[in-house]
Amino acid sequence: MLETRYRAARALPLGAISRPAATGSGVSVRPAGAETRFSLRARFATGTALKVAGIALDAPINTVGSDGEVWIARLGPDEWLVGGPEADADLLQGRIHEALAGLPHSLVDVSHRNVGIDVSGRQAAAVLNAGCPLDLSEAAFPPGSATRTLLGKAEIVLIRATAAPLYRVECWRSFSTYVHGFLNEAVFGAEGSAAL
Amino acid sequence: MLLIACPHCGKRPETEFRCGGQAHIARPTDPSTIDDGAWSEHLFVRANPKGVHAERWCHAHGCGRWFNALRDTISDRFIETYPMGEQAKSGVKPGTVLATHSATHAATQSETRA
Amino acid sequence: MRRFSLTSLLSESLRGHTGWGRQWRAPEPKPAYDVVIVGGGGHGLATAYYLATVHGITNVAVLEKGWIGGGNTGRNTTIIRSNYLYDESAAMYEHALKLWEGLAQELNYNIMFSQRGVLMLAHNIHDVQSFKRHVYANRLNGIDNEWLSKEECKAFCPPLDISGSLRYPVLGGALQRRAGTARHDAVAWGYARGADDRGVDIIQNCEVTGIRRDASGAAVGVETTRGFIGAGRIGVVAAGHTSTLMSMAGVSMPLESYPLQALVSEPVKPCFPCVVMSNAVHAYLSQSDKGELVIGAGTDQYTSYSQQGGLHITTHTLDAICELFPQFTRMRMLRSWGGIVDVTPDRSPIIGKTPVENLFVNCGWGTGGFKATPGSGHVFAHTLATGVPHKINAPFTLDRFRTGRLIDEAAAAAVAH
Amino acid sequence: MAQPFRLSRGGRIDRSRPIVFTFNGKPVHGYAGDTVASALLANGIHLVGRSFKYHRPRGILSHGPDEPSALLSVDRGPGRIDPNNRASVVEARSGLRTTSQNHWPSLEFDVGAVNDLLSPVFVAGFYYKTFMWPRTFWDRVYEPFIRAAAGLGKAPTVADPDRYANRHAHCDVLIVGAGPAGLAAALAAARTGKRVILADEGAEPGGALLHDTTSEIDGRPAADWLAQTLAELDARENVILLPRTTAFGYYNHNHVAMTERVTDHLTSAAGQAPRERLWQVRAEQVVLAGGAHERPLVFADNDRPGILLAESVRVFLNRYGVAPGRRLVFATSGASAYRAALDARAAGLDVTLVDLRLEADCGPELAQLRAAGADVLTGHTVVGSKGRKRVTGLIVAPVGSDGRCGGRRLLACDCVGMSGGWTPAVHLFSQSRGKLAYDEAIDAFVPSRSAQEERSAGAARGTYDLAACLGDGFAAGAAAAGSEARQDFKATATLTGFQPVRIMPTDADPTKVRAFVDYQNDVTAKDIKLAVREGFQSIEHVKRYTTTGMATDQGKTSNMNALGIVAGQLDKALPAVGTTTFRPPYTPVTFGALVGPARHALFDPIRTTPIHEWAEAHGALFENVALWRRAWYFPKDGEDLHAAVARECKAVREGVGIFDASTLGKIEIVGRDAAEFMNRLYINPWTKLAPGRCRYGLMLKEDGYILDDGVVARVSDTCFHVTTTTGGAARVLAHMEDYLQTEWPELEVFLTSTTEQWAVIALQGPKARDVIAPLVDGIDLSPEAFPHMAMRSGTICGVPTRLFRVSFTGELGFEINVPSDHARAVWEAVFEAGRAHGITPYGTETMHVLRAEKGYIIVGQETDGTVTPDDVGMAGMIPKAKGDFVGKRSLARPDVVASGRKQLVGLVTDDPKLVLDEGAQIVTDTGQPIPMRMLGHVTSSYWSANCGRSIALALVEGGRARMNGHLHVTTPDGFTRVTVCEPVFFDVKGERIHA
Repeated sequence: MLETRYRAARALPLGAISRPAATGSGVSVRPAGAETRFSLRARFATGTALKVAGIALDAPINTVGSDGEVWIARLGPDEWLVGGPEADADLLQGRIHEALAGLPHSLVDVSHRNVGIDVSGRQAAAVLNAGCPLDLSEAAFPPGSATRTLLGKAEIVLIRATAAPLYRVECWRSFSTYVHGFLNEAVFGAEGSAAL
Repeated sequence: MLLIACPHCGKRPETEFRCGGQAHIARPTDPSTIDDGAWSEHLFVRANPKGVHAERWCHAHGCGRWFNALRDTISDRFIETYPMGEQAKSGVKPGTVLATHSATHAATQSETRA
Repeated sequence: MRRFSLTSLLSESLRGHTGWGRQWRAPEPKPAYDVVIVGGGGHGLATAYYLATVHGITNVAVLEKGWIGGGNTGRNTTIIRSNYLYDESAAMYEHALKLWEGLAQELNYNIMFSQRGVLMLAHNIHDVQSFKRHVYANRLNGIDNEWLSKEECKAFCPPLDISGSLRYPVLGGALQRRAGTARHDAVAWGYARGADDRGVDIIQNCEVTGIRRDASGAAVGVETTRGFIGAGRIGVVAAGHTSTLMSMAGVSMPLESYPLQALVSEPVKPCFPCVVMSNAVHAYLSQSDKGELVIGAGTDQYTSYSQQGGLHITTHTLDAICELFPQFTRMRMLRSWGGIVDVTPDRSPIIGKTPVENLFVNCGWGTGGFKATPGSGHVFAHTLATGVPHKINAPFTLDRFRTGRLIDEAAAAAVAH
Repeated sequence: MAQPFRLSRGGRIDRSRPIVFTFNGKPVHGYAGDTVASALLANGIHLVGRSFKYHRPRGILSHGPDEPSALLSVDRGPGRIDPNNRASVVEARSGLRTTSQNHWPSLEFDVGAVNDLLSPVFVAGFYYKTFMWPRTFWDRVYEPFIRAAAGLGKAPTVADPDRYANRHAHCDVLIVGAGPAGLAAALAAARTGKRVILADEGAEPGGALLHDTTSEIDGRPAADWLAQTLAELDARENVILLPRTTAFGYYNHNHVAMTERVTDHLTSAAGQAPRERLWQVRAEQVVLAGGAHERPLVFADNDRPGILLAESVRVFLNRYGVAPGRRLVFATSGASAYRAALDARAAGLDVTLVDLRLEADCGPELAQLRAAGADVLTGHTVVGSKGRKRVTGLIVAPVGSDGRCGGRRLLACDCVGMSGGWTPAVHLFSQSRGKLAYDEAIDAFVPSRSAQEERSAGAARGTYDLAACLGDGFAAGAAAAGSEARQDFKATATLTGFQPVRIMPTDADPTKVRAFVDYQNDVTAKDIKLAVREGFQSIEHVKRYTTTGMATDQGKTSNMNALGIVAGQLDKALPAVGTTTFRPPYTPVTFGALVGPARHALFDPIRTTPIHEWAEAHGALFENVALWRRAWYFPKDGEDLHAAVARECKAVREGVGIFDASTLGKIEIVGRDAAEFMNRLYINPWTKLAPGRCRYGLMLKEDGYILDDGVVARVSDTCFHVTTTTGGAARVLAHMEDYLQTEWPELEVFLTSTTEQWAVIALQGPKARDVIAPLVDGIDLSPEAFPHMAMRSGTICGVPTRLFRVSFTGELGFEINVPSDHARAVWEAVFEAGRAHGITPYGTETMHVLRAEKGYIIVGQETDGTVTPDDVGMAGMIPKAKGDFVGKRSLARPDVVASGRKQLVGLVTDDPKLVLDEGAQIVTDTGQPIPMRMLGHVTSSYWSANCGRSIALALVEGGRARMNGHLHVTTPDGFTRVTVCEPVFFDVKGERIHA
């Protein structure tokens, strides 16, 4: 019998990939560490003041709320992506079920389905726009925005929690090599532009 | 690439969407009671109008929701989009041929030439 | 009709080519015709030609709302092949291919049918299974189609990369050597000239605005922008506009009309010897006699009559072309354009009777109708002349969607498992 | 360095930065800021190419993107060679190697020029009339000959080392063209604070202002106004100014595509920057200010090197400080060429101007030019030119208002500047599907009704006067930004006004004259007339028949002249002939820019499982399945596919094998109505399936044909763990969501993809239980407690698992679902534990063989989108009492219930060693004539090491009634006889699975 503690260490798909050399656009692309994530689906009447970790569930679609550790992105009318520290998985699950007790909902652990990549730097939006067709300007995608969208030929969830030029790209595990490679290529592709 | 107003997410590029063809084709509640001709109509016959078309779209790489739209198949302009299960508000009937499909600043360009 | 030949060309060259007359007349419509063909594309013109030449029916009008050959005939990538899987399709396309082989001589018009071979690349095991299924079925149907190893593919098409470094390496291919390309415009013009010579009226700038039916419900003629034209029989051959026309007679069709795009590169010296198709990566490529790389893209996902699609469809296709042939990234797109293709639920055409007496339809060729032009015209002429389908188009009924006897080539190609 | 035609001063070139490149191997000196064309002209080089059909010597016609003739192959280093570059837009820099095209053996002496002598034969469409006999000669003789003659430059032959980038961008106002109108529009829009993108195809923004050395704007020289305007725009955060950026495509909903040329002009290695970038701009409003193109005059031999457009002469003089000649003749039918002539005079050149207009029809420009010391011949036509590789003279003649020519006169010259008026660049407007209208006053099509949120400004809509352009641009920019601001500009009056002319009047026999309309495709006025005579009367027909306007310049210089000639020939008004529809791109765009980063590893995502690296390290070969790369087989030293698969197959049935099934699609279906939802989607019943039990499910499309299959476990009353095929995962989830949202919104069900949450380790074989027993906690693995088709939750190696007891091999088997990030560790632990039992990793090929031995179908292999449950012998899974489900009604259609459908059977060959080809066709009688009647095809066929013989599955017409009968199957060289059998070849009683 193997030790649970040893075996519980997660092997992240981008774990071994190093960061790209600094380039003219100064954007950093960094795989995120292990996190816990849930896909929450629920139906409830609007105006219900449902909260998890102090974050309102009926926030507008395509926004993200965070208490600093837990973040909840509302991706659609009945869909949320919830993230948090890996150690808090059970706690978080319990709190969500508690908050939604009696309401139709589904809470599915997708911690291992999703991979996070952080893209940061002054030109981060330009780098993302190599493959993401959305308007990422301050007005159109302000701090607190989150949405499912595309990056090149992969589906991603794009989250901008704060005012910093820091974006979280979440993709499915098997697409992470592509998404990571795409972002690294985009860092180079943003070079040399008259528009920078 | 079209720009499509998802009722939940606002205007988004077409690549995030999947088109589901003609809208408002209700699946018969009990298909076993209808004859082969009616069933084949349900499955295969489509309006395909040259003009306003009511069609279904799914914001597949966005909120994941299906919704309906009225679009002019001559100009590809959308008249409106509306949630699944609802009827169009604009009152424009599918099949209508719109008189013009000019932009909202309808002034013709030569009128204002110096 | 003034015969075309090297002799006539040389003699005209001595007098500044002043002796060439119109290749077809521009007649005023007569009040009525035995047969009215709605649609002056390749299929419609071929229908008229064979009505006149095979069935002796020359009191025929072809009505074209714009200019002949200006629709999908002049907008496709001109691929001609007959290596279809199902007996019904194989018979149809092989019938056409045999006619293609003698068409320039028959029409006395060089339609430049070039049997350079169409090579369909297999990129995964499923492709291999599917292509071999085609090869064997074709063999038993008397249609040439052979399986090539990847080395044989490379020998046949030297620009091909078979190193295995591609995202989807080439595992082999199916080659139809008799397949190839033709000059699309010349097909329309050649049929028009031939039909006109036998008395068919080709009436351009004449849009059909209605189909008149008598008390019994039978079609008796068409309303047009140039007045009513009576017709003993009406054949609608209008590709993407079929639904609109048929609705004028109250007939709903299992059709949807989609934009289909294609593009060409700038012309270059010969660098690509054949036609290559790759279903797995969605690309097909050939080089025209003018030197342009001719590239077919896919359909947009929505129905439209705008003859314009999205840029992402084009870029997606070029992704695939440049993956297969990375030496072409520095080539430049010269022109891109769109057509309107009418697609049936099983992607096979509908050729034959309709619920309306005297009204016949030939439609639903989807993205691949050009290759069928002579065969389609030939069997449709038979149907219009005799009132019953030719045995080759008999399976392609409208009724098959009710009975379930679909001819689904696309489904037969199936999907990756 | 000697640049004999470089003016001693002037121009925007940087004389402190000399450059050198080569043309046909010889060095050409120039300065930074030159184009290849201006540098060639500075060195007196006019002959730069041979024409397409007649191989006529050709020079530089224009200074911009409309250049039809001066096409060069440009070599920028290894792998960076490409053909058909317009010398007028390639920025000259040191290190370029340029070569002319379409000649043999050399540019100066070209054997192909013999075609010019045959030109009486090679008229428009001649090839449609000949080359038909003998029939076989087309493919073998004529076509290869035509092909070799066609094409211009040579295609690249090696992979391109350059990088290409993509950029999606959004703005409130996109302005195309940074000439006076575009700049004024940008000023107006920028001042509102809206987001503005201003793109210009030139190396420097400014458009016509870059070569306007005489005009003043608001009291300052135009160049100063330009500099100040650019400074203002540059200082604004809300403006993106993109030089070297060509807007080439105007697509739906204000989606405008542009290419930015990023590094081609740079001499030093450009680091990692891309060569080009595709900008995909979504603009709220667009202002089109792309200017206008000058028309050549159509006269005999108007194509000699040294004959340029008049405005281009001016550009070379003023912007590049280059005199295209020393004795210049301008030929014109309008005023604008006088400006060029005046500037040439100012540069000290000898100038004569020939104006078709009568003296009385000319404006003040006439006196101005005469005052500058130039000869002006009004009321004169051009009837020809002299010179072979360079123009040496222009033949002119007086022409009366009746069109009759007087005595000819030769004007000796070394350069001609011609102008037949201007054509607004309405390409993008037309692409946007706006409606054009013919404006008789300027003899041009101009934008009329917009179809999108767009407006044109300046010369792009026929406003040619500088002050008017500025005011028009400003108003357009303001309006696009939602402002009503207007600004009046004061500027030097522009010389405008002209007399439209189709073909210059001539006294020559029109059938002998070759007056070129489309320079690149060698289309002459008489070709167009011939086409019209032959009945090609729409401009689209004329284009296609003569190829006019179809060359790489896409008719920018030729379309209006061609249209005019057709109209004249038909005696119709020009608009009655119609205008050609412009399609993208405005100028040719590299495939690379369109592809962008989607090359190599980024062409298509390569999906891999958590076990992928382990498989790689253990020697697996891989196959592509949809986007996935799956381990195909694990060869040991020297093994080929067949040896490895035979070994793997035996190992599974005799011991235990381990297989990575992670790619299987997984969907978590949760909710009160989950079972009802399942009932409606699958042919099977689900209500009574107990939690902890599994069932094989089959799903149809509404047309009754099989869509997908997979094992489904009921996790709880309200939760199902559904599996799908690898390729079907996304399709099935979309199919489910569609029905759930649009047909049955009342059902309380939620769907979540867990394909990638759970990795799946399949452990198959009689020893499977023994291997995992020590690793599993919390699950009783005994056959009684954990039977076949059951699912339990517990832990394995301390990792939570959903453990399925299922089998796709017919053996005792488990599918261990574990969270993906733990899968590699669990896999390795299982593999370690299995060593004692001879555990063998196997790939998809062995999986296929093992399931075929049991007759289990693979959707997409046994089925192909035309196969019903009954066809594959699964109709029995539909309970008699089951209500409606998706696809059920279609199963009752006449041709679906008819006899004679193809049914799944097994086939065994007479020769047990012969493995049939998958896809092979089946007949009853090999002696029948072709076309033969085919009964079906082989869907799966393998060597079965476990059966010691080949096995096959097939779909055969009426197959189940043919048991034990003989049929014949195609082989590569004939047929072979087979016997029909049940589609089960191993453990027919199915006992092993319950071990």
